[in-house]
Amino acid sequence: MQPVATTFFFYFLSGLTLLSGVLVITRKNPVHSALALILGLLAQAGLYLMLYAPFVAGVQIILYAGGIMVLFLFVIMLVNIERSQKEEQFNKQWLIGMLSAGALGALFVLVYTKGSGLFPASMAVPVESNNTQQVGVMLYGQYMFAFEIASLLLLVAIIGAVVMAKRRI
Amino acid sequence: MLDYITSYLGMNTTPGQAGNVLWALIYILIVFAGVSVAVMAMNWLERKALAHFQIRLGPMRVGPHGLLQPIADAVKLLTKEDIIPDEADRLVFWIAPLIILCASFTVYIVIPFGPTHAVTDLNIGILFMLGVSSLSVLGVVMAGWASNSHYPLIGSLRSSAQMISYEVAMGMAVVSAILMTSLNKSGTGTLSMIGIVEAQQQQQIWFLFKFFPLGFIAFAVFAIAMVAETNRAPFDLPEAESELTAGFHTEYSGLRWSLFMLGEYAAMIAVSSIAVTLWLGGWLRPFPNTLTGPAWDLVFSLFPGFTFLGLALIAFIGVIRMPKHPYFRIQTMGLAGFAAVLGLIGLILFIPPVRDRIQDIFWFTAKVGVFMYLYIWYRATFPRYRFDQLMKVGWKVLLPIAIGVLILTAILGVVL
Amino acid sequence: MTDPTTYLSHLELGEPDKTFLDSNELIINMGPQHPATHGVLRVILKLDGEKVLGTECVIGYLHRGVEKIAENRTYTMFNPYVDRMDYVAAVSNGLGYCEAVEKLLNIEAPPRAKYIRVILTELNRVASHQLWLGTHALDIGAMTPLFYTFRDREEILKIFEKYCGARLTTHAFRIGGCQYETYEGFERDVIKFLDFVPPRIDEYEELLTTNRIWVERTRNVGKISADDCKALGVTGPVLRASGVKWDIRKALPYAAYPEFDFEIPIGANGDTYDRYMVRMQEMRQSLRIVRQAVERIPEGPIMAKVPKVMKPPVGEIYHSIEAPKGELGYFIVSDGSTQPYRVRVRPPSFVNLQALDIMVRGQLVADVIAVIGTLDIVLGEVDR
Amino acid sequence: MVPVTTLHYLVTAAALFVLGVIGVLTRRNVVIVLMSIELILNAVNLNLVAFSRIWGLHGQVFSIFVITDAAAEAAVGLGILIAFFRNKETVNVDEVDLLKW
Repeated sequence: MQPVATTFFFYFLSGLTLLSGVLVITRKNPVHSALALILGLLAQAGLYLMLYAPFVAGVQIILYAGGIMVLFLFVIMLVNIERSQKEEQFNKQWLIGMLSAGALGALFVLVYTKGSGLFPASMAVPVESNNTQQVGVMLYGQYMFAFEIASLLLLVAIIGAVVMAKRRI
Repeated sequence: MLDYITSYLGMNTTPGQAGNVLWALIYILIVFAGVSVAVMAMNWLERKALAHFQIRLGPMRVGPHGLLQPIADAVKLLTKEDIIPDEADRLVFWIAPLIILCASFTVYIVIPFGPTHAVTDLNIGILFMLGVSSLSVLGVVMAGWASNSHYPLIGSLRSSAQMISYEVAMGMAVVSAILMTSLNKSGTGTLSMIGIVEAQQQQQIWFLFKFFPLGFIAFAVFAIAMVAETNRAPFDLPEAESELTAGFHTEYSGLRWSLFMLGEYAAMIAVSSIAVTLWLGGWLRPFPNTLTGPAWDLVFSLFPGFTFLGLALIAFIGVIRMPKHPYFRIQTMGLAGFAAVLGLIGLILFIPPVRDRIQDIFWFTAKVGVFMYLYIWYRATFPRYRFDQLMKVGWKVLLPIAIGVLILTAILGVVL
Repeated sequence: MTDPTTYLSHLELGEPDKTFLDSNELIINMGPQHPATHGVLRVILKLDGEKVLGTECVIGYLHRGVEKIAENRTYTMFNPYVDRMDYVAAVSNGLGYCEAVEKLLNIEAPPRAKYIRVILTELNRVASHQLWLGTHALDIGAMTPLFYTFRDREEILKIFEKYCGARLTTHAFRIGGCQYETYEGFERDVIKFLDFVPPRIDEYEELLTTNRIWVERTRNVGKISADDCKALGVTGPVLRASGVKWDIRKALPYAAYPEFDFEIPIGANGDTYDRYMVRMQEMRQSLRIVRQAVERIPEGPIMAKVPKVMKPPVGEIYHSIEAPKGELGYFIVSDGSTQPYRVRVRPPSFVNLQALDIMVRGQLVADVIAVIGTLDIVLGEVDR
Repeated sequence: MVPVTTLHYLVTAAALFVLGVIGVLTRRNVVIVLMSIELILNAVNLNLVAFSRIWGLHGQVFSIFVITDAAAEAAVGLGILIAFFRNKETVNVDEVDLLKW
């Protein structure tokens, strides 16, 4: 499969990602934030596809957009949002927060401008597009232990969430 | 230009793989139009078949035997007033049906109607399909929440819980079919939709019959879960008419409501396509390996033409049986015209080049059609599950069965 | 819309919810425009998620003042009005009223009239149960039985139409007997129907009785004990499904019922499935009664000697019959004039509806629908 | 136009990361704070996948673990949120000022 109009799609998708990121942190209504986040996640899945990571893109859609975000929407519907919308949206330390985030951003800019030699100028190594299988082999081979730990983590998270959210067990 | 087209027709990859944007666009348009027409036809067929299950006639007035009823419905829905409740969240209310529609139509990108008849062949095809079709939950949740009303909210909560629960069992059943694709010499499986069908061709068996009854059980789990996934009877709780009036789309009307319906039917066809691709050999004709040879190839390639001729014959019998009253003259002529069109299509399908290209699509469509009929049949037969029973079936029955089948398939795959 | 909480006198609502999550309580207004409340019943539900914490029925949307109208009509003129209460079982209503007035006037209908009354009433019972089955199944989600039952109910309505010219609100009986002699071929039609319908009842049962989903939806749903039934005055199939063998046709026989041989089907658990089975059995028993009646119908007059102007003696009378839905009673007070001083109807639907709250507490929303269906209420009768 | 390089992806990811940090540090609504954390995790994922183009598939495998982690985090975080909301009837993060109530 030959990629078509790579540059255009990159700018389009990353622009969408960043726009949705801005919307997430500025919207008053959490439902709108969540919708923006979903849009961003889907755009990011597109970026993954452009990076020849189709499996990650699929997992991103099925797990993030289809699973985690539905959970978010559920919870937003359960908690009373009407009151929180009328309140002050930003906390008292917002100025300090912005400053430190700006400092972090400046750090990034510094790293990427000064240290651009660290990164290859182009996508030097053309990875073959069909790498889903290799990812699977690595998951169940080299990273077997981590995989099992991840499953344990999910189990703990399930039990923890149930214990937290249920009133009477 | 003509050369360009004919040269394409000789190709044996999908337009997406060939990187041919023009052809991909044309395919997308064809698929989109085809699915929309199929939805309209399905609408008519459902009303007719359901009516005959229930000793009624169904639509009879608009066109001969109500053939034009879907068009009349579409016009009615398009011209209806579009009501948005005052208290609704307008933006979300507006987007929700679009999300459902997009989710169910995007899936068609990877559905292989034939070895080359797909928009593209992603190598994560089946994962993509499950992922994108799971996005329609979002639309349901948003529709219920944005309506700002009790019944839609309960309906959407029910619906999303149901869809998420059944996705798990569905995914497990799908995985056991994908495992079967790796049972070849190289030992590598595939997630690509075309690859899955080709694996069935190589192994000379539909996965439905592979490791009998394991493949069949996985298929059955999928077939039940997909009915729940598309919110159809007997799992149509979210739109349980008698309980929640119309579930999550109670507050919708006119065009927006029709988008929900379009999405629902498109999703039905899409999940049926997954089932056909995974277990019923996709576009493969029956007995591709036992009844081989040019003679059998010819016999099977004549099926599409004869099917259409048969339909034309049925329509023609309808023409003869029309009452001989001047009042029915236009209807009779319309039905005769319809019969003629069907017959003409049938004749076109006998032309050798067309015959060869169209065969795959025909078998695929025929298999999907069986599922569509099953949907109608379920709806006419079963009462509706209660919510807790539905959850019980999903988590306590289907999921353990699916996981058991998955484990057994894996063991058998290693042993054999 | 008025605030639904104002109605919730006995739901122990306490102070209103501060948050959605904390209490999880949700007040939902089901009806009066709701596809499954069988007309214009309004049920206010207090829910915890999908669990029902309590219900309150708001009735009266179909109130037409039938009892008050009676006070301004002569005894004869009032007769057609009773058909409009339980319009699904109009014949039974008429029978109850005619017999009550006959008792007041101290006259008795001739035997042939009694037999005709039994035939039509029992046919009407079958029709009423068929309609109940269709709508009940539709509520639970099975669409098809509705059309099957309506197809077969049509045959009964045809017999009614041929007999008295009306299909639904028949006004078939008159005080003192029947107005019309049976038409030519009445017996033949009825026998034909009796042969035709048992296989059809088997067909309904085939669709539902052993259907897994149907059994799961109805078994252990809307349970009510015999004691509760008695305390609430619930009668009819609902009472019998709880295991009480109480049928007015046997207990306080009227019309020609003592002369027939039939059984009273009873249930054991008092759940929705038992009520379904009891009604299915009752249809078969009704057919049995009709067959006996048609075979043994005597010749003779169909009208007793009734005065032209009815002036019953001063007094009061209570007469009840077994309508398809339960005990249908008429309490009539006469002041010696041509018009009743007071008519009070004891409608079975109205009394049975009381049991709704007991039946659905602690169950799910979907069960409310099933229970409303299984109570077999007709709002015309509840509101009168 | 300049051909798209790894650096482009890294810059996008960095911007997304900063946005997420801003969200976490300045918003009061816990739900939005949790969503900002998702933004941060996504930025990390984008980095990992971009690097996996150069240095092999380990990045992709790792990003899958990150997604798993995000799922677990969202489940527990939202569970805590519900418990918190039930007791304090607020979703504002700066009102969480007691260790025990």
